[in-house]
Amino acid sequence: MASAILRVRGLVMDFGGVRAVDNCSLNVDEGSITGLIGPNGAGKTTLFNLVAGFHKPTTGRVTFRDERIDGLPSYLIFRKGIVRTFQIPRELKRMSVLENLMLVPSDQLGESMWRAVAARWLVKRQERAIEAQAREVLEFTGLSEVADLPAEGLSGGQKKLLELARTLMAKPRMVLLDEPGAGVNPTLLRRLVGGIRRAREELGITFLIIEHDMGLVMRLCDHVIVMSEGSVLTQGAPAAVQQDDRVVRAYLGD
Amino acid sequence: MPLLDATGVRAGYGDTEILHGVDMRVDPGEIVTIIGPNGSGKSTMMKSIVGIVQASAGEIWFDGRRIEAMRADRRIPLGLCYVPQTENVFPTLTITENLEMGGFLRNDRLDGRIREMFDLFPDLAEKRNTKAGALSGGQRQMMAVARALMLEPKLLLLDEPTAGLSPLLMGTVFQMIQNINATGVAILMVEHNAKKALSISHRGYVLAVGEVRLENTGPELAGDPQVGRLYLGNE
Amino acid sequence: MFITARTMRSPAVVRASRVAQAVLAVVFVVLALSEIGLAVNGIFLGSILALGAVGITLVFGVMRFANIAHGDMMTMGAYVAFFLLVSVLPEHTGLGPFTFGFPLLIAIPVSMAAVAALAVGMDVFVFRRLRLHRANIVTIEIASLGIAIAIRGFIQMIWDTPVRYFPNEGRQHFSLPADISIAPNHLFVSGAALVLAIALHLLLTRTKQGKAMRATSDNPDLARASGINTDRVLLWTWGIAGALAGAAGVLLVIFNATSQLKPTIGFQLLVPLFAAVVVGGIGNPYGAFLGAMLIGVSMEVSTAWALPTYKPAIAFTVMVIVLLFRPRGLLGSKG
Amino acid sequence: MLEFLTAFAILVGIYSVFALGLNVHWGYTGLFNIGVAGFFALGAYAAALLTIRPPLSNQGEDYLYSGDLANRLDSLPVVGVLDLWFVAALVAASLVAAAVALVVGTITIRLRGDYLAIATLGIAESVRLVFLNERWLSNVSRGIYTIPRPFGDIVAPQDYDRVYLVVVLVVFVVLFAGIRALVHSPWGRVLRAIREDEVTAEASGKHVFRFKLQAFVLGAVIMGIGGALYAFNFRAISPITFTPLLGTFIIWAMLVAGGSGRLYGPIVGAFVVWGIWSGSQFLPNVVERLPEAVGAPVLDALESVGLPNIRFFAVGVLVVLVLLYAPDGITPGIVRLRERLAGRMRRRARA
Repeated sequence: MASAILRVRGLVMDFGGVRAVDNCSLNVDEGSITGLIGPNGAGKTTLFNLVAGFHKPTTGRVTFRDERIDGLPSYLIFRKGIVRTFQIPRELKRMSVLENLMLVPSDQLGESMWRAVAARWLVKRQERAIEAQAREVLEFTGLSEVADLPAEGLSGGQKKLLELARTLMAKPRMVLLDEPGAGVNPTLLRRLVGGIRRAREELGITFLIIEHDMGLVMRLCDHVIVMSEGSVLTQGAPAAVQQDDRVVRAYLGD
Repeated sequence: MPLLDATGVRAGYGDTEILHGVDMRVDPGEIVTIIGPNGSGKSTMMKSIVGIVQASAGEIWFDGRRIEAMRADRRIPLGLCYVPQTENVFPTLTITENLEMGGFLRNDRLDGRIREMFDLFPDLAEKRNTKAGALSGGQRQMMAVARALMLEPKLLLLDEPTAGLSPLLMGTVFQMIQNINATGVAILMVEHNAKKALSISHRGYVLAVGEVRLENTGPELAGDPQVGRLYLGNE
Repeated sequence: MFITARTMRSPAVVRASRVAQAVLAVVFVVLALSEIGLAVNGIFLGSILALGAVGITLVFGVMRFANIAHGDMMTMGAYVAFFLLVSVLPEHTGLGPFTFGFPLLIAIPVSMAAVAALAVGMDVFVFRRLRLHRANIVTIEIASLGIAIAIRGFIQMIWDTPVRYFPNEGRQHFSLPADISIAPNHLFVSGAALVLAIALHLLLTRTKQGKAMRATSDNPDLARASGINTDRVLLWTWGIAGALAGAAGVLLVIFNATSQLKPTIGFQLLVPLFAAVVVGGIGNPYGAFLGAMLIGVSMEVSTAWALPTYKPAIAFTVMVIVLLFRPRGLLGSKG
Repeated sequence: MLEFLTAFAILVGIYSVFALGLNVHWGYTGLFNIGVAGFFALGAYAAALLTIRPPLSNQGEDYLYSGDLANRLDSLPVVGVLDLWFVAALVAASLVAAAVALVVGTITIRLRGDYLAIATLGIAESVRLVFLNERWLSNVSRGIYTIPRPFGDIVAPQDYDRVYLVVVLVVFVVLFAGIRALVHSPWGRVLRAIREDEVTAEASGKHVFRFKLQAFVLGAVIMGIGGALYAFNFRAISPITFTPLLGTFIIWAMLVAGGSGRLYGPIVGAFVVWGIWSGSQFLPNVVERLPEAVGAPVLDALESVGLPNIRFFAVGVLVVLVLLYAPDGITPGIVRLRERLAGRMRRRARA
């Protein structure tokens, strides 16, 4: 059994009197594709925001590769290797698809004002390397032909692929995907599933995925965690969870 | 003749189609509940009936008039009022003022109708001069429903009226819905508490992936094991 | 929504902040009482600021942008009154204890109407079109900057740049104990501002159109879903804001000891006006009124130890201090 | 005429520098600064105070500090000959502007856009008020004059403008090349990402605040240098120059008209707006020469409006019209026009 790459312990998040996440504890195994499901308002997206550092938890701890990360600012968590996507793709509209990807790598020499002007040769060399990486990722996700288009011109499904491509650019250890399947047509969905599987197998990336399309969860995930009312209701293999009466009741609300 | 009759409705956001041809009807005096997993298009269906989302195909008839191409503010006077799931009150206006705004399109004096609302919702009558932003979750939901009732609609559309409420308050809200229905108003609602909602409904629809998958009377749907399977995708 | 998430404060910090706020409030009251004469003047200045600030905040409430042209709309009101007093209305000064004559009482409503029309025109010809293009807020804000320049240019084209004066006659002061001396004009200014403020309050709370304005400011989508014509509400809002700006412009001139006006008088007040709006909580008309009084008193009391020309900087400093402790202003609720 | 054109070109160059700085703020990063005049004034006063000779009390000059850099460094071998004290003055101007920007930015950049706008306006007004009121610092409204000019003692006064035009152009080209390199660098890419969507930039691991602050300081530095160039051009500065209208809004008009977020937008805008601005002074001459046929009432009306004042109105209307009908500024239009002309010429050549 693989060891846990992400550990959440006793996490609580209050929003002005509403407890969105309530004493939530869970593990995500390294190299797994884990599904996170549950009825609306169960606290799934809030959990993502807490892990990725967009919110600071009220109490509780989050450890990633045996290192505490709760309370760290999001850009530092990003650098530790956790990358998230958004439910509604937030592409940089007026920048090209290629630029959307080239933005992502951390610690680019040219992100320092001084070096961007004074060490242009070094920066250019690095830019070439980043562009090569970006084109490779575009190839991987099947977006090569739209590389130079502004991102706002993509279809809804292509924007989802672009989100995935952007996370891969970061060379992450773990990716948090928020509803990657929503609004994606079957052809692109197959490409998306293929992309996620290959990324796990070839790059060793761990995925934690919020998804409502249960068919997709069944096809994709090795393990499913069910959240309800802010904490973990149950977890297990997809097929087992699917048969669990408690899960059905959580969804139907009695 | 059905009060609301929708056939083959397709709708979505941008180039993403959410509803792939939905048929749905509400008869006068009915309570109808739409349930279904997240992302199945329940809210989108409500919004295309109200006109916040434009249907790209299909027909929607209301009270003998074809409405799918009308602007939202033209549909309201026909007797079609909608309570959104969140941000459904004017927080810095008092309860009375909220009700007045609900009745904005009425030309008569509103006092009578407001008094009727206070009779229907005694909790609100006590706080008539309180700002709506200061209300508790349950009261706020009642406020929102009362606001929508100001125009005496024939059909009231409720988007998740019990979202975020405690079990006790949920019961109160469902009771309120039945009371309103008893006055002759038809109700179409989207609900997550499927079992409870269906138990007070005349009929129900189960939506999955933008299509109607099951349609039956409320009690029968509530007992149907297939519903749970639809939620978890193991048909 | 994500960016502001890291603002949670520990109880100790909250307590320290409360203590600091209390200390600041006490310091403010003590300073104001120790210079009670200046503080009273500050209330007079505050009433003019209030008329302007309430207009800015009303427009912000429904359009979500800070109108930079507001100062110049005030100037416009002053010049319309100037035109009426000098060229149209009979010459008359020294009405009762005041420096001005009865024609001013006619000029004020006409100026209000004129600036209201200007404001409505701005919405119809510029802002509505920008909304249709779905221009972002800052683009709309820059357009208001362009309008500000254009209004000033128009005024300078017609009346040129030198200082002008309303017809006026020497003035006396009412002297009160504790070194308080009050100019009759100031009483008139405050009285007029109070009347307008009460009228606005009644409009917002007693009339259907006023309630629709507040509803639209609260939740524009729900307002539309209730059948409120929000475009018409915007016109009403601009009209009211314009009328108040017109009145404020005229009052600003007679507030001045020599009744002088120049093309910059309104614009020079923009920093104190914005400060009043922000201090009170952007979008809240009652907050704007309170903020205007606070800023007005601070500006006048500061002249006890700082040069009077620094008054705008004082207004700005007070705003920064308030923002440090209450990022949403004193009565603000919107983020 | 040549003299007029040279003076015109110098000011277009200087205003292009300001618009370049504002483009870094608004065009590339989305920072809404309506206090350009503040950084402009700081740069101008810093450069002036550092280089003027000591005050003469018998002439009513009451400021206490003067760097007298031009004279002190005159005797140094290379520096003296090349008038490099001028470079030191530009550096000082940029440092002062940078320091103030750092403080203002640290406090306000985290807040909503409107607050940054109000804060920058407030700072600009406060800076102006200090220079207007503090006799020991700035000689109040009389201002500071007899500011030395680079190469001022080796070039004849009647030729000086042409030399200074070269100085301005060199400074502008250096700044422009620097901005161009930055905009096309990964740093510029992060800024554009922030302008598009801050949350996405943050989710891509970028420290948004730091980049915004850097851009704010960089823009302020450029404005400070512009202020120094302005001071050396007129040899005299006073607080009247730094009113919001002359110090801020005209620069906004230039950027909006030229096209914000575009490399050549500032230059095009500075040229057009300054053209309208300084061209309007010829209007009275034009009106005088209008034929009688226009009609006496029209001529009288034209005489009676303050003709030079038309420019305020014209610039304001220009800004509004550009926003309404060409939101990207006129530069893209010029580019399209050029392409169309080139296409037509090619077709003609083929025919």
